[in-house]
Amino acid sequence: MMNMEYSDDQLMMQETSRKFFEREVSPQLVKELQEPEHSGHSSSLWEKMANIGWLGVHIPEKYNGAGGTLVDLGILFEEAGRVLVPTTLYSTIYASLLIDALGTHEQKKTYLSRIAAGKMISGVAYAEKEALHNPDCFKTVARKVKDKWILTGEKMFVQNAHLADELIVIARSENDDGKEGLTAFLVPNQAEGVSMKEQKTFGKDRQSVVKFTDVELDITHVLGNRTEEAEEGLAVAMNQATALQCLEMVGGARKVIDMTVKYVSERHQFGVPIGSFQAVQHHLANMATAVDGSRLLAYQAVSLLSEGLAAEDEVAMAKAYAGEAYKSVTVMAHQLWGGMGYVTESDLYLWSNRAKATELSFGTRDLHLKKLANNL
Amino acid sequence: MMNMEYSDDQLMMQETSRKFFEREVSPQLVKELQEPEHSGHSSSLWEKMANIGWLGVHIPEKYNGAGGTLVDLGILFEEAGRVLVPTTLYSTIYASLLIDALGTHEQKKTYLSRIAAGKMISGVAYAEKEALHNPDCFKTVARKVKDKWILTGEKMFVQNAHLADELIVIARSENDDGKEGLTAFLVPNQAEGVSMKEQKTFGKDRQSVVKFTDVELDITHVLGNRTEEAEEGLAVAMNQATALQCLEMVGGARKVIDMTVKYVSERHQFGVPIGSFQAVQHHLANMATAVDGSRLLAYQAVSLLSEGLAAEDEVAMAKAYAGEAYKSVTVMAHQLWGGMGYVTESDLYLWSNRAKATELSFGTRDLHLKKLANNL
Amino acid sequence: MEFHLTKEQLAWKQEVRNFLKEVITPELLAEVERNKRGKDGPLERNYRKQISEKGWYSMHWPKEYGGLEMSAMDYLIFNEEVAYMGAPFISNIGPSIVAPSLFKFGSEENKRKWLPPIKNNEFDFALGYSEPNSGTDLASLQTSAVLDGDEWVINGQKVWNSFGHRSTHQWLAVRTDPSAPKHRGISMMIVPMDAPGVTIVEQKTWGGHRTNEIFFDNVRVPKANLIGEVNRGWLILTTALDHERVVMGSSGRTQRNFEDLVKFCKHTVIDGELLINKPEIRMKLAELKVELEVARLFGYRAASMIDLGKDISSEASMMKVFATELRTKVSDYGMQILDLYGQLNKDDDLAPLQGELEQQYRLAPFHRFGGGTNEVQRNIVAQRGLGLPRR
Amino acid sequence: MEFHLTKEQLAWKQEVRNFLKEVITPELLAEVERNKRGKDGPLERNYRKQISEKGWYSMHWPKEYGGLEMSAMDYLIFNEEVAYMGAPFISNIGPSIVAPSLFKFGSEENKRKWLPPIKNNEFDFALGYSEPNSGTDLASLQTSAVLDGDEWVINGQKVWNSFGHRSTHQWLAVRTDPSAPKHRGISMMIVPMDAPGVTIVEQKTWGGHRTNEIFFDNVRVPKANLIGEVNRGWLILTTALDHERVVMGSSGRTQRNFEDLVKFCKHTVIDGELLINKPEIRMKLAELKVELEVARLFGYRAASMIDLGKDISSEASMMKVFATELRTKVSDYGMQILDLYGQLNKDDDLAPLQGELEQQYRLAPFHRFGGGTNEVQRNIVAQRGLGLPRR
Repeated sequence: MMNMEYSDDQLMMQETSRKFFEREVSPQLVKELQEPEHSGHSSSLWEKMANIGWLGVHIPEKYNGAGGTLVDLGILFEEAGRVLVPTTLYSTIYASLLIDALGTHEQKKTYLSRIAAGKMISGVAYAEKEALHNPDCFKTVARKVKDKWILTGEKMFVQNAHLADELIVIARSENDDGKEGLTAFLVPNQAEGVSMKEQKTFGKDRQSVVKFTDVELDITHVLGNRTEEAEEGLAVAMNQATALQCLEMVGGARKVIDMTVKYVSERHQFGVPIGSFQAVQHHLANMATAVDGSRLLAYQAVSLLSEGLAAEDEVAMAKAYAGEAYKSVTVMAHQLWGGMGYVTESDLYLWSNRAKATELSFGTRDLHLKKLANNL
Repeated sequence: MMNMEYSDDQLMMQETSRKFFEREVSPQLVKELQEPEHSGHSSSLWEKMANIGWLGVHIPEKYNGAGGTLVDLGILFEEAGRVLVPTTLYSTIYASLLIDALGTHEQKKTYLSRIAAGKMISGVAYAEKEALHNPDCFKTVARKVKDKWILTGEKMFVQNAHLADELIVIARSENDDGKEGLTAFLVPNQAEGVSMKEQKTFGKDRQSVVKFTDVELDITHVLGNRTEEAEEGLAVAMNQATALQCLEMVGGARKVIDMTVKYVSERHQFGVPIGSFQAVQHHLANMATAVDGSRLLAYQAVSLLSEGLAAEDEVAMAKAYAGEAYKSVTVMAHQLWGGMGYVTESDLYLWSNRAKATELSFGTRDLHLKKLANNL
Repeated sequence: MEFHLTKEQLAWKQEVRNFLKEVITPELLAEVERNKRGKDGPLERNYRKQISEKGWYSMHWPKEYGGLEMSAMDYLIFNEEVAYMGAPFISNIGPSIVAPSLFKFGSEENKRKWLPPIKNNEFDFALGYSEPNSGTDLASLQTSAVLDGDEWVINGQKVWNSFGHRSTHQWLAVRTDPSAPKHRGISMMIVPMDAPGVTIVEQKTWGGHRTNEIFFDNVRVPKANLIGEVNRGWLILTTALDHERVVMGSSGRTQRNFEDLVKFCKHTVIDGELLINKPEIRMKLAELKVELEVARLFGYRAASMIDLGKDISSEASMMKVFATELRTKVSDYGMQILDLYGQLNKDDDLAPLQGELEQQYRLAPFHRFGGGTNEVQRNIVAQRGLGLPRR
Repeated sequence: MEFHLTKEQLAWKQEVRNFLKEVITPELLAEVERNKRGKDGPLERNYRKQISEKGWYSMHWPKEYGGLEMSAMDYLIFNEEVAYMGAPFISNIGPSIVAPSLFKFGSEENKRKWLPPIKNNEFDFALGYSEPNSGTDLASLQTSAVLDGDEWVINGQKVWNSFGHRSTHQWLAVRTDPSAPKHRGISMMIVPMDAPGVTIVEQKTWGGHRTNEIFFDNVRVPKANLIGEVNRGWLILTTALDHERVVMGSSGRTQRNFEDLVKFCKHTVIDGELLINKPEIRMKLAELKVELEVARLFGYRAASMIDLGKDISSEASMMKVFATELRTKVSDYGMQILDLYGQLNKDDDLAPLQGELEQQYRLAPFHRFGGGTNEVQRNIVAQRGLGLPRR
């Protein structure tokens, strides 16, 4: 039956993960990890998440995962988003979805098991200098030379490349028959010819320009052992990762609303809590509406994908709406907190940064509106 | 010196015209004229306006006008917009601007003098069934046969065609050398081959589909005696008319704000005037800001055009902004007046209708934004 | 969580749609349009009779009162289909405002007397709430009822009585204790429209629908027409308001307008270009599509919460604000897309979408301030939903 | 009405621009960036000295106080150019908040003592207004000053003291009569930062600019440091706020961001298409262009009203709200146009517009709540501009 409330199991997932994250991930930790001298990642948190089974929530049991659904993973993302869990979680899960979509049984066994066990950090190398969303413009290519593939090119905005054990690199390739297409390569960080340079982002998440200079890869590094055929699996995994990110965003936005409600209820001016002013109440009512809408759209998308159904429009709607919602919620939160929220001491800016960063990743509002327009 | 306040003369123009219109044009009159049994026009009002010199504010003295500037005319439009003066004023002034831009001395003498004297009602026939803004798609054509022009085609949304003594019709034409272009014809309402059918609009202004079946016209009916060359003059007059309409819109919007301020100051709920609620105050502050912005943009456009300067961007900015402003002001006014403003007794809907009608005429917001985009 | 309709729900949706396709005839629609300011005609009465024969007026009632005990979700599906198909309006006042109030607050006698004729659509109700000086501040209402022997004697004036001219009864809020604090002196009663002393005066609206002022001059009704306890009417009244919000928050009609608009853009060439190919139009339509989906999900959420027995006051308010402001936006954007054609009303042969967008544009304000203004709804979301302090 | 700058104003604009082009060097900008949380360096001091030598700190002052008596319009032109050219920030606190307060409310002694060093940029001021519990409700401030013989003894704490670490003096609001109604016990005084008992603690902000908490522990200043009358400080303070709003409502920087963004879109190809050719980007840019023009006109309107001696409180508030919210919008839209590149900050070589948009995005909130939150500004527009009743 159509029902927008959690099941009992889902409710337990939510409660457990909220409790865990609130205990383990303080704003102080988030700030610290973002400092330049840190890597942006916490190994001890990572280990705990692996132990509790959360790095493999969605990974089939045969690959040492918990065999849960994408909705379960979505709940985890929502709760992770509340506390701003470091982005290695998201980039590694994205890679796992891609491995799941494209990989051979052998590859899944190797890599998904490692991810579930917390033994592999990963990320997906997609965008390029002049090609952010259109792979037709990719200049990163893999040439086949005998039974090897030679990978050359440069990727940008690669999440957590500096920590990744293996990156998944999307390249154009051409096989012996002249057939062209996209291929997903598993590229070890340590492979010869791989070099990288960190980019400086306001969100203090770690992204890099990664250069591939004649990197030699054999067939075991080709996801699914299939070349020129990654489009479909890539689309599946990207849709999943986008929908999941929407839930991360919803989690962050809900947390900002909770903090703001608390702030305006406690802060007094003119002898009354500022939360009793109608203008403040209406701002918050609008914020809550935008976030409730985002949450329903995001769970709808994740839920449909979870059942293996096509949800291209649903994902586009969720991202177009959630991007605007999370950002606007942080912009208005600053308005309501005034100076108190603007000093870094308040931590509010951590969410503001993440809101903007997530708005810009996996396609802005306009990109998704254009997708919808094309399907009208 | 840059100065956004009226000069003494302008202030007098504003005060006189406001007083006149408030005396002569009541909501009751506006409503009556809009009833199907009326023509939408008031001859007695028209005569009074002619006598006081307002139909020729901008018409040179040699053609029996007052020789004022376009800014003076703009002030008149703003005040006319406040009280919803019947649209014959606007369509006739538009025609006069076109005659002024394109006409020969003889034509100006004849037609501008008549307009200034209140002896001619007119309008411009431009849009067609499948061509609202792009004359390249016009199907109304004039063929030259010996020294006559034969006009054939159908125009739509022709303001006040049912009352017009002469209409100005924009048609595609081709001369003997095969040169193609636009020509503006002065077509007497009574000419053989002219037929029309009134359109039904929610705004209750009078617009018609006008059909031209082999209408025969001689050179005296060609504005400026020049064929295939109306583009430039048409652009000038259309820009002027658009900018002036923005001031009509500003006048209407300001009146709605004034009425709403009065209403919310008098209406009590919960023991206080509803205008003391912060939500109400902020709505009105936003409305006032939108209208002040529109007013400055509109006077800037009119003022530049008045000096004969190009102001394509300024007109586009004014119309893009004022359309949204006037409409939003009426939408929010309904919100603030509630049921009291929704019953026709309150007259508020008269402005709501006009706001939407003016938003749609002379190009919507998007059309003008596109113009701006092309000039970036 | 589950974002599909079940097979049964899909079948129900189809059943409603099939029924409506059959009963909505051009003749019926023409009659409704003709009579829109007067009494209902024979075709409309027959249309409603068919609905009542299906038991659909009471589909969501408990079985003990003769209902079909269908879920709130089924009721939502029904209402959305009715709106989507453009079926003549089916008043929800009797079955979904008066009846639930009777279930919850009515005496056994109240229930016995009023529920059967509501179920059979013999009685139609108008909401006697607003007064000239009591709109948003409804609790300040002044229409009085004084007990005189076995009868209540009613005096006063109601406004915004939208179905007054075609209802058999008023669902009337009256002041029964002028000395009590304002929320504690109000009672609810049912008043037949044909009682001596009731006068109706038409009020015309911008949206073109008729509403009324109703005057009560020493109108007498039996003591038993009081519903629930005396002076406890405020609770009955506010409980019923949540239902009204869910109905006003329906987006079925707006969804239909949007689909019709997309179709129009797909087959209309203006200025040498198919409208759907214009980038600015495509983006506007895509934006509306997203918001319509949110409105749809807000509706399903409210229904599923009702079915789970949860309090929906904040969610109903959120839904109402969102859907009603979207109604303005769809009609506003839509008219802009239609450009000059957006001006034409339904009486013009060339009006795209039969002038439906401009009609909706004019109807939208009514939805935004009716059923509690959107400002009050936002207060509710902030105070009841988020727990912010009252002034 | 006249919508052109005069020849003289155009010449003035050009003069300012030429001057700025000459004095703004990469070395100067690098030094400013390096010192942004500390004291000013020699290049910046020299830059300000050049401005003061031109008499531009006091360009808008009356001649009797050594000013150039230039118009508010000229002053606006100057400020817009400074912002547009990205020149190092020139604090307006001394010349445009303290000095006008002295003209209007100061004693002859006040004027003689403080005006010359402000004019010569020897004294720099910080605004000692906000306190931990007095932000929007400024009149509730608690920092106290008690007269002890010939000296005021000051105790308390100020926050949001944005130039505290690089100013010579505080322009301080203190409570001098704790028993009077809150608006009637406030006085304004000038306090040297090097007075014993003044402590500064840095507060970091999201926008990256430094602000400070300032603690006053039995700080003693001469009696004559009181400006105007004792307990009449509220009037001085609120008069000065209008000036602050006009400055915060400046759109020069936003205009420059927009122009740079358009340029960027004109020469950047992403996904095989020049950005400026993407319809959705073109429409966004066009929309911003319109609003920037409104902001510009609001600025000119305020200046021309000041020159005509008119009250600008409502117009200044309107201008401030509009320009500051537009600042968010331009940077927000701009970053979306830059897509993934929008994330890069100024430390990254590939950052478009040297990361200026993300910086402005982070600075925007400060402008929206600073100088009186935009909510308070809207109250002012409604109450003072439209005459709506206060609660």
